[in-house]
Amino acid sequence: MESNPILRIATKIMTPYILLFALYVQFHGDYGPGGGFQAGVIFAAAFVLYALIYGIETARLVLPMGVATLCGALGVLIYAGVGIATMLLGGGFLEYGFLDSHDAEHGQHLGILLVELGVLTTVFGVMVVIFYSFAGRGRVEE
Amino acid sequence: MVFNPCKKKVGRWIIEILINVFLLSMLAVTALIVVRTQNLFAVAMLTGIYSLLSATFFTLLDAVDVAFTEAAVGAGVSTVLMLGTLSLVGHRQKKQRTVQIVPLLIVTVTGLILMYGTLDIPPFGEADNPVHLHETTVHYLEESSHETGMPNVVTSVLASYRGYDTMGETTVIFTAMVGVLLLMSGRRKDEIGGTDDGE
Amino acid sequence: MSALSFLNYWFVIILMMVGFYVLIAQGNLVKKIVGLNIFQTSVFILYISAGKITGGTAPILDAQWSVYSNPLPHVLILTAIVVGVATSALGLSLVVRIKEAYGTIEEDEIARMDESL
Amino acid sequence: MMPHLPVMQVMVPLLAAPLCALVRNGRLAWAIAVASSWGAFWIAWEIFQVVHSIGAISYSLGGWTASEGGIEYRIDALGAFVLMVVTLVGAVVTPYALESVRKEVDKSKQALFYAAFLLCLAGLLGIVVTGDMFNVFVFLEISSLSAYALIGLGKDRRALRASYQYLIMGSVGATFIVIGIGMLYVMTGSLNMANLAILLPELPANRTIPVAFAFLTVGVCLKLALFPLHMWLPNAYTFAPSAVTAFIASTATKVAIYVLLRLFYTVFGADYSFLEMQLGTYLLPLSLIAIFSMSLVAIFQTNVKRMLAYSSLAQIGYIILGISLFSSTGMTASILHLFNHAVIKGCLFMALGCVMYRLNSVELDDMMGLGKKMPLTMGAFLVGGFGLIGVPFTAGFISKWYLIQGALEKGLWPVAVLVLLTSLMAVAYIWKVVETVYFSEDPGSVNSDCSEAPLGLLIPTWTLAILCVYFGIDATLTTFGASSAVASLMGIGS
Repeated sequence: MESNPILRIATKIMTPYILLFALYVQFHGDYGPGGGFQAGVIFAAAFVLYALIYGIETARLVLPMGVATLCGALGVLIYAGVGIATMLLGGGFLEYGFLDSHDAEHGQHLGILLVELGVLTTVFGVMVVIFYSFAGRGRVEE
Repeated sequence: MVFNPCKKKVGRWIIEILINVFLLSMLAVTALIVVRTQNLFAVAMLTGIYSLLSATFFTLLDAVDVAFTEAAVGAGVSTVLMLGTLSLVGHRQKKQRTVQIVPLLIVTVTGLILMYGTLDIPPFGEADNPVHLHETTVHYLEESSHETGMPNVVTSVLASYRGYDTMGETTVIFTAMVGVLLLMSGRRKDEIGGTDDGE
Repeated sequence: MSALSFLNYWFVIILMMVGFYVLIAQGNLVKKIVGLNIFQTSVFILYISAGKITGGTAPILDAQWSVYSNPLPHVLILTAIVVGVATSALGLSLVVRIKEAYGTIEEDEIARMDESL
Repeated sequence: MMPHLPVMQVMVPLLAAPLCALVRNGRLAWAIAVASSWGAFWIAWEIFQVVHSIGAISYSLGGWTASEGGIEYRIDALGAFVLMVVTLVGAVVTPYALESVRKEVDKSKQALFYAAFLLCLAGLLGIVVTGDMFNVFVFLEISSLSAYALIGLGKDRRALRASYQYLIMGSVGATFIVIGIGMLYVMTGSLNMANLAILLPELPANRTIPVAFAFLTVGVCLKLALFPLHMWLPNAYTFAPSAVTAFIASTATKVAIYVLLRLFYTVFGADYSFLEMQLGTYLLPLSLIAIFSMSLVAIFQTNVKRMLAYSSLAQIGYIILGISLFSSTGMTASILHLFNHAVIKGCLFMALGCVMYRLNSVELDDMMGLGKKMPLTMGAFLVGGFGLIGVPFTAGFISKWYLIQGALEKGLWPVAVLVLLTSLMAVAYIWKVVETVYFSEDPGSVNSDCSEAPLGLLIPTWTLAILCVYFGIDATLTTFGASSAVASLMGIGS
C-alpha cells in the first residue's frame, strides 16, 4: 500500500481538503449539523489516512505522539479554563454571558466557540493517540 | 432537511413509516448476521454497516447531528479501531454453539420486561408527549435563538445549556486516552516477562 | 398509530437484545465489544425515537418551519456516542494486551489457563 | 470563591488530571495529585459545614437553572457526608501512592497513573454533587473508565482479564442505567432529580416507571457488586495495584450506594420504592445471602487481598441490609457503615500494600511470621481487622450496633442473630491471617530478609488505623453526619 503512487498522490491531494472540511464542520456547527466533536474526528481522520498510506513513522514525524497527547490534555484545560474564566469574571461556572461585559449574547457566542475549540483539540489529539497506539504496536517495538 | 415540505402530510407519513420499517429490518438482519459470523473482519465491517444504517435512521428521525456523529464515530473511528485490533489479535473466532441457553434466557427476560415497559410509553411522534411539553424543551426551542444566538438548537444545548455534560464528555474522551496510553505504551517484551510476578 | 409506534419500539428492543446476547453469550473478547456497540447503538435509537415529532424537522431554527423535534435527546445521545467509543477503545486495548499476555482472546481458553495456575 | 464550592469540588481534581498528563514526571505529577486531593478534602469539609449550617446547597451550571434546561448541582447532608468519605480516602491514598506506585507501576507510566487516579476521584465526586440524572451517567463513566485502566495496570496478567470483565459488566450496568434514565425522561420530559421527584407521583398508574425503576436498580447494583452481580469484583480488587485497590474498594462501591439511595429516596420517593415496589422484600434476602455466602467464601481464600475482596462483598451486604430495613435506624447504620467500612477497608488494603511492597506477594503462605518483621504494618492490619469484625472501640462496632438495633426495632431478630453470626465468620478469616502472621514459625524462605515498610507507606496506613479507633470511641461526628443525612433523605421522602 505504501508504494502505490495513485494512493500516495491521492492522499496528498485529499489531505488538505479533509482538514478544510473539518474546519467547516467546526465553524458551521452553529448553523447546521456539526461541531467540535465531529470536526475533531474528521481532523484526526486526515492524519489516519496519511499514516495508513505513508507509514506510521512518517506520520509521527509530522505529528509526534507527544504533541497529540498534549492536544488531548489541552482541550480539557481549554474547556474547563473557560469555566474558570467565567467564574473569575463574576458569573457561574461556564456562564458564557459574562465573557462579554456588554452583550451577553455575544459572550455566549464566544464561549461556545471556545469550548467547541476545546472539544476539537481533545478529540483530535485523543483519536490520533489511540490510532498510533493501536497501529504502532507490534511493528515498531518488536 | 429530510423531505420536501410541500408534499401532502399523509403521503409523507406513509413513506416515513415504510422507510422506517425497511431500515429497522436491515438493522435486524445485520445484527443477526453479526451473531452468526465467525470471521471477525467481516464482523468489523458489519458493525460499520450497522452504524451507517442507524445513522440513516437518525436522519429520518430528525437527529442530523447525531447521525453525523454516529457515521463519523460508529462507522469511522470504531471500525478503524476494530481493524487495528484485529491486525494484532487475529481474526478467527473459535467455533462455539450459536445458541446458549442461559444467556438466551437472560436476554429474553430482559427484552420482555422492556417490552412490558413500553406498553404505557407515550405514542411515537405525537407532539403532545411529555417530552415535548416539558418546560426545558419549550425553553430550548423558544429562547435559545435570542439567548445564545444559535440557529442550531442542538449546538446551543450541547455547548451552553448542558455545556457541563459536554465538558464531562470531553473528559471521558481524555480518560480513554489516558487509559489507552497506560495500557498500550511501553515495550511488549517487558510486559510478558512481568506477568509471572506474584506467581 | 399506536400499534405502529410499538412496532418501532419493539423492533429496537429486539435489536438491543441481539447486541446484549452477543455481549454475554459469545466467548470471543472482540465479539463482546461488538455486541456492546450494537447494544448501545440500539439504546440510542430508542432515545432518538422519543424525541421525534411526526411532521417535525431537525431542530435547526428557520423561518420556513414551525414544528421541531426535541433537541435534548440528540444532545444526550451525542454524549453517549462519545462515551461508547471511549469505552470500546479502552476495551479493545485491553483485548490487545490480553492477546499478548495469554496468546488467545477466547474466554474459555483464558479461564482454563488461569485455573491451571 | 465560597459560592462556587460545589463546582470546585469536582474541578480541582478534574483540572489537575490533564496537568499530570502533561508534566510527564512521576514525582511532579504526584505532587499535583496530593495538592489537589487535599484541596478536594478541604472543599468537602467546607461544604460539610455549609450544608449543616444553612441546609442543602444548589448551584446552576452555566448560569442556567433547572427549569431553563440547565444542569443543577445539589448537595444535601447525605451528599456532603459521602463527599467527606471519598475525599478523605483520596487525601490519604494519594500520599501513600508515591512509594507504592514507584514499586508497582513502570516509571514511564507514573504521571499518567496519577492522571487516571485524579480522573477517577473527579468522576466519583461529580456523581455525588450532581442533581441531574444524565450527568450522573457521564461522571459514572469518567470514574469507571479510569478505574478499568487503573485495574489493568496490575503486574499480574490476570489483572488484564479482571479489568476486561469489569469493563464488560460495568458497561452493561451503565447501559441499563441509560435505559432507565431514558424511560424516566420519556414519561416526564425531565432529567433533573428534584423535578422528577415532583413529576413522577403525578403520573397516572403506568407500567413504564416500574420497569425504569428495575433497570436503574439493576444497573447500579452491577456497579456496586451486590450479590449475584458481583462476579467482577474479587478479581479486580485482587490484581489491581495496591493503591488502586485501597482507593477503589473504599470509594467506588460507596458512591454506587449513594446513587442507589438518591434514586430510592429522592427521585422515586421512599413511599414508591419501599411501599409500592416492595424493595425491602427483594433487597433483604439478597443482602443476607451476600453477607453469609461471601463471608463463607472469604474464609477459604489463601490470597489475603482476595479474602478482603470477598469480605468487601459481605460488607456491601450489610449496607444494603440497613437500607432494606426501611427505618431511620437502619439507614443510619448503612450510612455510618459506608464511612466506617471505607476507613477500615482502606486501612486493610493499604497494610496489604505495605506487605506487597516488601514481599511482592500477599499469599498467606508467604506471610508466615511476618508479625515480627513488619510489626507496624501488621499492627495496622490488626486494627483494621478488629474494625471489620466489629470489636468494641473500633468504628465497625458502632455501625453494627446500629444495624442490630435497626433489625430488632423491626422485630427481625433472626437477622440480628445472623449479623452476629457473620461477625464470627469475620473473626474466622481475620484469625487465619493473624495466626499465620503472629503464631507461625517463619520457614525462612520468601520473607527472610524483609523489613518494615517505609514511612511513606506507614503514615497513611496508620492515619486510617487511628481514625478507625477514633471513630469507634468518639463517634459524635460520624453519627451526627449520618443521622442528618438520614433526616435529609427521609424528609424528602415523606
